[in-house]
Amino acid sequence: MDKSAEISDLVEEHVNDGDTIFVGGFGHCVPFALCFEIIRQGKRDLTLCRSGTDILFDIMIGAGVASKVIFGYLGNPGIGLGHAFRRAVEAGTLTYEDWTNMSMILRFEAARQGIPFLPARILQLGDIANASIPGTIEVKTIDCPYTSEKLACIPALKPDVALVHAHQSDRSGNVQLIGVDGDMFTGALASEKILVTVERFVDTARITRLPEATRIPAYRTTAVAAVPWGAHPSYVEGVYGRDDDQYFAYDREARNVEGLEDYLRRWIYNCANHSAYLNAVGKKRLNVLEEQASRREIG
Amino acid sequence: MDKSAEISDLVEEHVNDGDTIFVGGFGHCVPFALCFEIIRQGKRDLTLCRSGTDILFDIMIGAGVASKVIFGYLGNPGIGLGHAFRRAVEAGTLTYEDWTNMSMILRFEAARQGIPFLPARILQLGDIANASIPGTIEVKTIDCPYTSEKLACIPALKPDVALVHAHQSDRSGNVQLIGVDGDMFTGALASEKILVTVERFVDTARITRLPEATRIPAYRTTAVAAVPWGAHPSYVEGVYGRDDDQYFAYDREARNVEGLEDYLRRWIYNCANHSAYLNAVGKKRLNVLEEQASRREIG
Amino acid sequence: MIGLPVAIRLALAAARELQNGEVCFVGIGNPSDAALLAKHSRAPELTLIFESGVVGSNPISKPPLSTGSPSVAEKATMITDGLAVFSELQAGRIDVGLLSAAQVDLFGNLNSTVIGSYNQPKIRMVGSGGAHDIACLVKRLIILMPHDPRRFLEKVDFITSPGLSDRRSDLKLPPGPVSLITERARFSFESGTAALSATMPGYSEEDAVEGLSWKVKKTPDFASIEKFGKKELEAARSCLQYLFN
Amino acid sequence: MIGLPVAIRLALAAARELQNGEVCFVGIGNPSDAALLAKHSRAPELTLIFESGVVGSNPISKPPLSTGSPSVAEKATMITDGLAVFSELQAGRIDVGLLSAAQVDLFGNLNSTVIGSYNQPKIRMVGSGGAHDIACLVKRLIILMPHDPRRFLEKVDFITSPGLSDRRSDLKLPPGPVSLITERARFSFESGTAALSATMPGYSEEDAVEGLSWKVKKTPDFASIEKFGKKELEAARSCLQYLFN
Repeated sequence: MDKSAEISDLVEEHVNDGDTIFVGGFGHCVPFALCFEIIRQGKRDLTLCRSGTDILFDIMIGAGVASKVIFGYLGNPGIGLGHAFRRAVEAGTLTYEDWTNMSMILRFEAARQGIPFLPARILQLGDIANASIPGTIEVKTIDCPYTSEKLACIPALKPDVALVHAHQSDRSGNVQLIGVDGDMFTGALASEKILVTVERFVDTARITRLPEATRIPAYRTTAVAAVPWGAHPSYVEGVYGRDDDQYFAYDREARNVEGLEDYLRRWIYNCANHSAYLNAVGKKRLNVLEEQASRREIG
Repeated sequence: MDKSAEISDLVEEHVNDGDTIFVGGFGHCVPFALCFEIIRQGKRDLTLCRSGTDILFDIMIGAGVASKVIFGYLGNPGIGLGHAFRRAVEAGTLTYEDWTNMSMILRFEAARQGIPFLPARILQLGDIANASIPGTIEVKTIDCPYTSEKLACIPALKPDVALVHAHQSDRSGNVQLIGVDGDMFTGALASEKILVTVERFVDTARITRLPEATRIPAYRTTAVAAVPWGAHPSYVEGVYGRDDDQYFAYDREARNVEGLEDYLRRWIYNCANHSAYLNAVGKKRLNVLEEQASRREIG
Repeated sequence: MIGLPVAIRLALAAARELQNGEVCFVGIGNPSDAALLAKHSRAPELTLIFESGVVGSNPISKPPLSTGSPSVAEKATMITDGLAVFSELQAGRIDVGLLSAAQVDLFGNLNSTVIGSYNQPKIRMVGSGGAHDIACLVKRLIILMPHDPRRFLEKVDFITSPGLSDRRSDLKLPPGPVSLITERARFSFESGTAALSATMPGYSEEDAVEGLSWKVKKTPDFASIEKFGKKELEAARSCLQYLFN
Repeated sequence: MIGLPVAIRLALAAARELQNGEVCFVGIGNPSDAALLAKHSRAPELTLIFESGVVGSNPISKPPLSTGSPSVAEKATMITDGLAVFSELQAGRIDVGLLSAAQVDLFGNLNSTVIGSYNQPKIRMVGSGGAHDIACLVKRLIILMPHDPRRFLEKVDFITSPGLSDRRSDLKLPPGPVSLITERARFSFESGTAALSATMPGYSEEDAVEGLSWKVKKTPDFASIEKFGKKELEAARSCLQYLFN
């Protein structure tokens, strides 16, 4: 079945207001183009979830498409706070759940396995799960029926939609990736629908050359669009490097509401689509990033 | 740290009588050479475990090195019964635990994750876990603290030693494989010690070309030996094909005790080591199997 | 038709149970024969999954002996691990599973563990493999059995893979077996026990139950299955050639 | 020595806590600086693991901003997923972890969640990331903090990552923090609270606790740490060059 589509159709047809959205990308292959399209289409009331987030979460909070976040880490990796997140929390305009990176991964893993929880040794000490602090999460515990140890029950989280950017796919939706993984496919495979952008389409014959690189089988892919540079300013292993400068720029600009709004206008609202966004980045910069890519090739 | 060693040292130094042994290889990369060495060295009282077994389990039962088996399937895949297993069970000389392939994988996965059990929906119907049938396994159940569903608790199984055959490794023990996986690395990573044979040693630089193919990181590898054809009569993807004829031959010969003993003498006791075994197989046969290999190359 | 080997006729009959676009969890033997045949005739977009972790398999070069055999992996679109594919099963994402066994009973319970008692068996067999897991978890279970009356019992000696059960809905498990296919007939489990719902081309109602100790009802929609088409027969000849020897 | 940037001195001090051949779970920033420095001086066979699923990492080409950054993956000997590496942690197979945070207290509790109250924070920070998980599960936890007295509290505002606790043995968790390293001193948690166990080259006991509200005891084996050697300083210059700007 041909699952190829345009990126705008992916969002229009498969992302609904109020959905719980797993955002793929653990530093690597962060689905910026897909999420910018969600912002452009003005989706509302989304719940965003993943373990360690990229600035994409902060941008989506700032753009007003998210009403809730469920996460392990929310900020600008290695640089600092999520400014929009911070403002929203401090103003009380956002619902949020603090978990940890491991517990978020286990939440997705439980959903991937089709079970309601996974036992774990974390979240039994400290304040993240602490009934005496209102607003923190509640985590049930059990006594192991074999060893009597006390264990935390990490509840499954099954997102409505997963957003993933990867290296390549055939048109039927066999999606391949090399490089850093994190919780990208645990979360994707836990989800009801999976929307994918890839750097390029390839023939199925190419997929079968390295079937170990297939991370989402065609029958699980809802729809897939070819969107080169769809992960910029994050990176795609062997294709282009990470645009660290953009992360520093976001840190400077998003410190106040006006700066954030300039940022959104410049990179999202004033760009009718992803091609316009790439024009705004500029060919020169893209060439530099291409030069920085590692010398690895998939399959 | 250099973890390379001779295959005889692997067994001599790291396999103890009475150990619980995970035997790698799900059709693919079955560690025949390692297990034949265990038989030659006359280890005793081993407990063998994995999900779906190859004839290797039956051979080890027949050779008297195993006193217990824990498994999902025990036979000659696609061909028929495990004759030595059948005789031992019917004679009451072997201890055995019937699980299922999925529950065995979950047992290893729980140990890999460092938790005492994994909840699952299986083993709540039928006779495999049925307290009213003596000798069948006991599986505790719990009510999910979130959904109240009844779930089976699949207990962790942490083997003392895992035996793995793979494509390549550096001398520090970064072990790589492509092709069918099954529970090979779930079981290996669940184990206390991991003993590995590989088709060849490569430089670490070669390992870093496809780090996604690394299945056991060096720090987990106990010792590794270069043993080309170490998986014969099973196969190694892209290196040599599966010697199906040997499986049919085993089915014919192991039907009675005398035939089995002939088999053991011919392929194990009369071969002082793996080179002698390969001579017994014959260069002609090996060439045919090499021809049959898929045209895939790792990294 | 009747001149074809039993295994071929069984595969042809079972292939009819599979719909194009479905995702099918496959075991070795009659099940993989039927799935492969379906894929190469009426259901080209059938996705074959093997418990060895192979997805999108198409083992046409050689009939695989093991779910980990080279032909299972050859040309597959994804190779992952066993945990991943059993997880798909447990999460309810696999449409259909095919199983065979040594014994079957009226409720679709299957035995592949022992003939006789568990502790002092007359014949110790291979055990569950993934069969129990598939029978518990797959959305639609199809059972394949050659018409051998000794293997059709009122009650199997040991329930390796559970059939229909009142407890399934409490346990939030799918309903279990939908049909039992022999080379002679299709039995449906809709009414709570195996009921004759169709005969295969060339077989009468009497042939369908010949020698069975079962008291089999007929379903209201009982019918004769239409003849296998040219495409199916050609696919059988090309994909399952080894069964003609 | 004192002329070096604080981050370098902190990395030099913390690198001393790592032994050759150990497996180390690393976060970004001071922790990865220290681990990288150790690997390129006293502990060449240190295995670096990042929560992004990268094992055997050696991010020397560029300091990574994210645990998923290109330099983390470059030349790594294994790339797997987050579940795999957190599983290694939970199974007790990781020797040592390095963490930093916004606040630390006498018991080694760490806060990276909020300044102020959880619901009405003065400053909302990034949250746990993998820090809570590492603090709970790693065999030996090393805490890295620049000597900034405002960040050393009697009690942190929010316990993101737990320090010492009586409940750890009941829960079968490892004992927690072993040491707290600043650029001025090493504090040991052996006696149940942070106690001064060593001063770094160039710093006195008074420097070590300057401005801290803590009532800090001295450990019986208190000593001055010997000067950093040429190899360590050279490694700092080559691996952590970016901190000299």
